[in-house]
This record gives sequence, C-alpha cells and structure tokens, in this order.
Amino acid sequence: MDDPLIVVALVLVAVSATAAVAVRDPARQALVLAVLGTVLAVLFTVLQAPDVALSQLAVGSALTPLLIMLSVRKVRRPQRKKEADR
Amino acid sequence: MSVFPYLVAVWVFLVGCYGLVTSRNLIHAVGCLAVCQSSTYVLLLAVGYRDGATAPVFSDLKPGSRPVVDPVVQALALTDVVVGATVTAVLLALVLQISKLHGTVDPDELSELRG
Amino acid sequence: MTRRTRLFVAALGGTGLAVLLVAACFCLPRFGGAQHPYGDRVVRASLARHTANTIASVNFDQRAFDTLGEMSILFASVLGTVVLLRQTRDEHRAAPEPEQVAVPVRRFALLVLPVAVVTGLYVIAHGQLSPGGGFQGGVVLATALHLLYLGVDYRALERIRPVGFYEIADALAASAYLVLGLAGLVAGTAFLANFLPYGTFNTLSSGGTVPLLNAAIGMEVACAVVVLLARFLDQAVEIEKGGEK
Amino acid sequence: MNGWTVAATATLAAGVGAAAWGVATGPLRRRVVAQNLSTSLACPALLLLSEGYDRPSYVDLALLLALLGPVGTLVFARLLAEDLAADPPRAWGLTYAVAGFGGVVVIAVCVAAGPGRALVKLLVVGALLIGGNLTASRALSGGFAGSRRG
Amino acid sequence: MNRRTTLLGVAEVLAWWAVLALLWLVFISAVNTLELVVGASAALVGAFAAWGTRRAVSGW
Repeated sequence: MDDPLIVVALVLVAVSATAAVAVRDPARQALVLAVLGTVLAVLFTVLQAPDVALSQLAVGSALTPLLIMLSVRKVRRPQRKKEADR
Repeated sequence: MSVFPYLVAVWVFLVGCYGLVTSRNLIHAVGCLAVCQSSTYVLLLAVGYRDGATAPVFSDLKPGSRPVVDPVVQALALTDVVVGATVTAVLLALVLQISKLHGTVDPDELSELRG
Repeated sequence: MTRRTRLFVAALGGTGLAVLLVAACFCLPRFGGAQHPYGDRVVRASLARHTANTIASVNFDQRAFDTLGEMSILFASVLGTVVLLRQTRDEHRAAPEPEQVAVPVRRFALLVLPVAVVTGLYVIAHGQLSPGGGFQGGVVLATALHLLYLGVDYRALERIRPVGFYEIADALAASAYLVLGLAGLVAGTAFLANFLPYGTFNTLSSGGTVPLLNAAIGMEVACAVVVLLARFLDQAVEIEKGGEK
Repeated sequence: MNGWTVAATATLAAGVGAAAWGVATGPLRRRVVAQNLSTSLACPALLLLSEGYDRPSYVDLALLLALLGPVGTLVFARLLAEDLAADPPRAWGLTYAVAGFGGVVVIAVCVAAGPGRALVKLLVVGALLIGGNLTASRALSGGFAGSRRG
Repeated sequence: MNRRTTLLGVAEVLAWWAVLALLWLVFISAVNTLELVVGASAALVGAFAAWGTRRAVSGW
C-alpha cells in the first residue's frame, strides 16, 4: 500500500549504512552515524513502530555521536601534544 | 518486494562486518558494530510488519478499527536500541584504555605489539 | 596471520554467510503478511489490561522479566564503564578552560534545556498511552542536561551535576524495579505480575504496575546515561596523562 | 498512499537522500551542514507522515527530533570547533531554504489539524525546528570562537 | 543571599513553572486531575532545572 515510501526509506538506510562503513575517519564516521540514526528512525516510523523510532531518535541523534566524539577527542589529544612538543 | 527489506537487513549486517574486519581504527570498528546492531532492528521490524496496518498504540485510535502490526518485535527492538548504546559506551571505554596503555588504536599495530 | 590472509579468510567466511543469510531470507514469512499470531494475542491481552500502548504492555507487564534482564545489562555496562574509566595514579586533573560561546547558541541552550526536561518527563509519564516510555524519555532527560556542556561550558555542567547523586539514584531506580516485582509476590501473585487495579483505559493511571515500572526504568536510564557521559567527559576534558601538579 | 505520504516520500528521497550523500563526501564543512539539514528535513517528513497516517500521536516523534536534532549538531559544532574554525561552513542560503520548507510544512499540517490543542503543539514543534536549525547553523559557523579545550 | 535575590529567584521559578505547565497542557491529549497533578510537578522539576542552570551559568 505504501510500498514506495518503504522502499525509499530502506534504500536510504542501506546507503547511509554503507557510507558509515566506507568513511574511515572516526569523527566523520560519527557524522554519518548521526544521519544513519535519523534515517533509521524514519524507516521505523514507516514500518509503524513509533516507539522504536523514538528510541532510535533519542539515542542516535545526540547520545552516540557525543560518545564517539568524546572518545575521538581523548584519543587524539596525546598525539596533538606530541606534535606540539616536536 | 516481499523479501527486499530482509535483503536490506542482510546487506547492512554484511557491510558492518566488512567494516569491522578491515577497520584500521578501533573507534571506527565500534561504529561499524553499531551499524551491525541496526541491521537486527531492521530485520525484526520487517518481520513484524503487516500491509496497510498501523501502530498498536490506542491513545488516538479506536481498538479494532484498523489492523495493527506486531508489537512483540517492536518491544524487543525498543529496549535493545537503548541498551545497545550503553554497550557501545563500554566498548569505547575499552578503546580508551587500550589507547592509554599502548598509545595506538590501530588493531594491526596492537597485534604487532603483543607478538 | 598476515593482513592479506586474514582478509582472504574473512572474504571466504563472509561469502558463505551472505549465501546462507540470503537463502534464509527467502524462507522467512512474506514481508507485510497477515499472519502474526503472537501479535494478535498480545494486543488482546494488552487491551484486557487497559494499557493503550501495547508495546509498553509487552515491555513492562507481559514480558517484564525480560526487561529486568535488559535493565541489568544497562546497569552492568554502566558499572563496567565506571571501572574502566576511573582516574589512574599516573593521571591528574587539569581544570577545563572556560569556553567562549556565541550568545545566540548560549541562549538557545539555556532556553531549550527546561523544555527538553519537561518533554523527557512527558515521554516517560505517557509511556503506557502514546509512543514513548522510560527508555526513550530517560535518554532525552540525560541529553537535556548535557546541553549545558554543549551550549555553555563544562564547569557549568559540573556545578549542577553531582555524579555521586546520580550513581545512587541509578541504584535506587534499579532496586525500585525489583521491589515492584517483589511486591507482586507479597500481593499473592507472581514475581513482576500486574497486581494493581487496571484503572480507566487511556488515562495516566491505567495499566496497573506499567506506569510505575516505566517511571523506574526512566529514572534508571536517565541516571545511567548521565553517569556514563560524566565518565567520558572527565576523560575527554579533565583527566590528563602525567603525575605532575 | 495519499497526498501527505507522497509529499513525505518526495522529501525523503530528494532532501534526506541529498543530505546522506552530502554527509558522506566532500570537505568537513559540507558534511556538518548536511548533517544539520538531514535532521531539519527529516522532521517535516515525520510531520507529514503523522498527518498521512492520520495518527496525531506520531507528532511526538517530530517533537523529539526538533528538540534533539540541533543538540546533535551542537555536539559536532562543539567538538570539531578547531577544524571548523579553519574552514567555516558557508551555506546560509541552503539553511534558510530548508528552514522555509519546514515552515511551509508546519503551516500546511496546522491547516489540516484545525484549531485546538494539536495546533499549538504543531506550532511548538515548528518553532523548535526552525529556531534549532538556525541556531545550530550559527554554532557551526563560528559559534565556539574561543575554543581551546573544555 | 538577601531578600531581594530570594524574591527574584522565586519569581523566576514561578515564571518558568507557568510556561512549562502550559507546555505540558499543549503536549497532552486529554485533561484530567491526575494529568494536571503530574504536569504541575513535571513543570516544577523543569522550572528548578532552568533556575539551577541560570545560577550555574552566571549571566544570560
């Protein structure tokens, strides 16, 4: 009945998941993961699962990117210091 | 159309696995694991879908007036989304420890260190 | 094993897995099919227990024991992160430098924070009626608090976020879930059974124990996420290598 | 399918699709803008879906996305501030266009909802959506000027 | 903390409470007593959050 809508959402998920793997820099991957979270939430809405979509929105839009970006900052910092010492 | 959503779930899972195997950065690998996780949600919700149905939430819907999709799979996916995020946090904490101990987050360099 | 052989093995295994998974896909029930025996029964049971949101009924009533398991994973992962990311002896804390944030961004953060808190509470409180519940609302609440880090600076967040308090609240919420389950035993039914009166359909008091378990999970998730993010923020912003100072 | 879901499909395919492509390629300044626009395009799509499925309770999804989408962009604006300061994004035309599109969708959905409590809720979502989108764009282009670490 | 700042603080919390309680009324679909009680307490939590953050920030 709503087939085109479901197909579009599924294709978007497949494309952004592929992009999330293909982008190798963790900071840029976090950006793609944030978009993947939003697209997944839309897919879940289209599949009539608003509860799961809410979960995905709450987690994917801010929490996961924040965790990854904080880890990236922590891992990068000693390297930056080394460059400053050089 | 009748298997396309399942195939998308399989694709997302395999692509995530490919990323895990070829990753040169553990933080990137954790991100790929998150992609793998999301494939399970796609699969579960696709199994629970019913053509022309709506969500089994009756706050703005008269019970029985429209067909509804399967709520069991939704309940499974819902809790796992949040719990999965905290598990991601544990993995990232492990990565931070590795980076502190060895000064690198490249899995190849790490295996050389051990040998 | 060299990188090349490892990739070869992975490609071999991946191809096999792909073939098996695709074959399995064609054996699954048709997408969008009308056969959902468990779903139909769950919807009937949920309506009999006056819970408007069937998913909340599954999570907090019909499969509440399962949610207890999920909650323990959550609790354990918070515990694991706290242990992994504690300050070691060769590290010291450096005070974070104040941040200069553009005025509109700062005002936006200060205005949206209370709105997000109320929205999170709304999502938790209406979990058994409309889409939402403890898991989602808890994450929203915790995210709202961290607007203060994002829009102002870390010291402002530290002033209103005593981590010890959230750790205690996390444990209290986890035990509240257990106590509510045990109350079912005391009331003469089973562990985590829905022993309270079901109330009027589609009101806040409907669903028996569902709203209470929902609130416990909401508090648990909110506190858990705050504690998790506190550890990560400590690591990323304050704790530095080296024992001097 | 009805008019609302067709509009949602078009928004997803053209808008969010373009944002997904933009976030995966190009320089960092384009990626962060694409991430911001992906949330501010998905939110109107969710409003359209809520109207298309005739489920007022789905508006909660759009509300949450309008609240948390800009927070997600602030994460990147904050933690990538040093990289962005060297090469700040300049896409105000696109940002205003997307904000205008969000406004149009909110007005259309409001007209369909008719007067009542639901109308005010939709207006709150619209205000959060547009205000959040513009503030997040502001944060991306030099919102964290004096950022060293902290 | 003198009387003036106390009064200002109370006024601020009350103002936020009114705004947030109104917001709760907008969010919900049906009004009844329990809903109002829960909404009023949630708005109070939000109002104290707003007051606390503004104090922590020192300056608008």
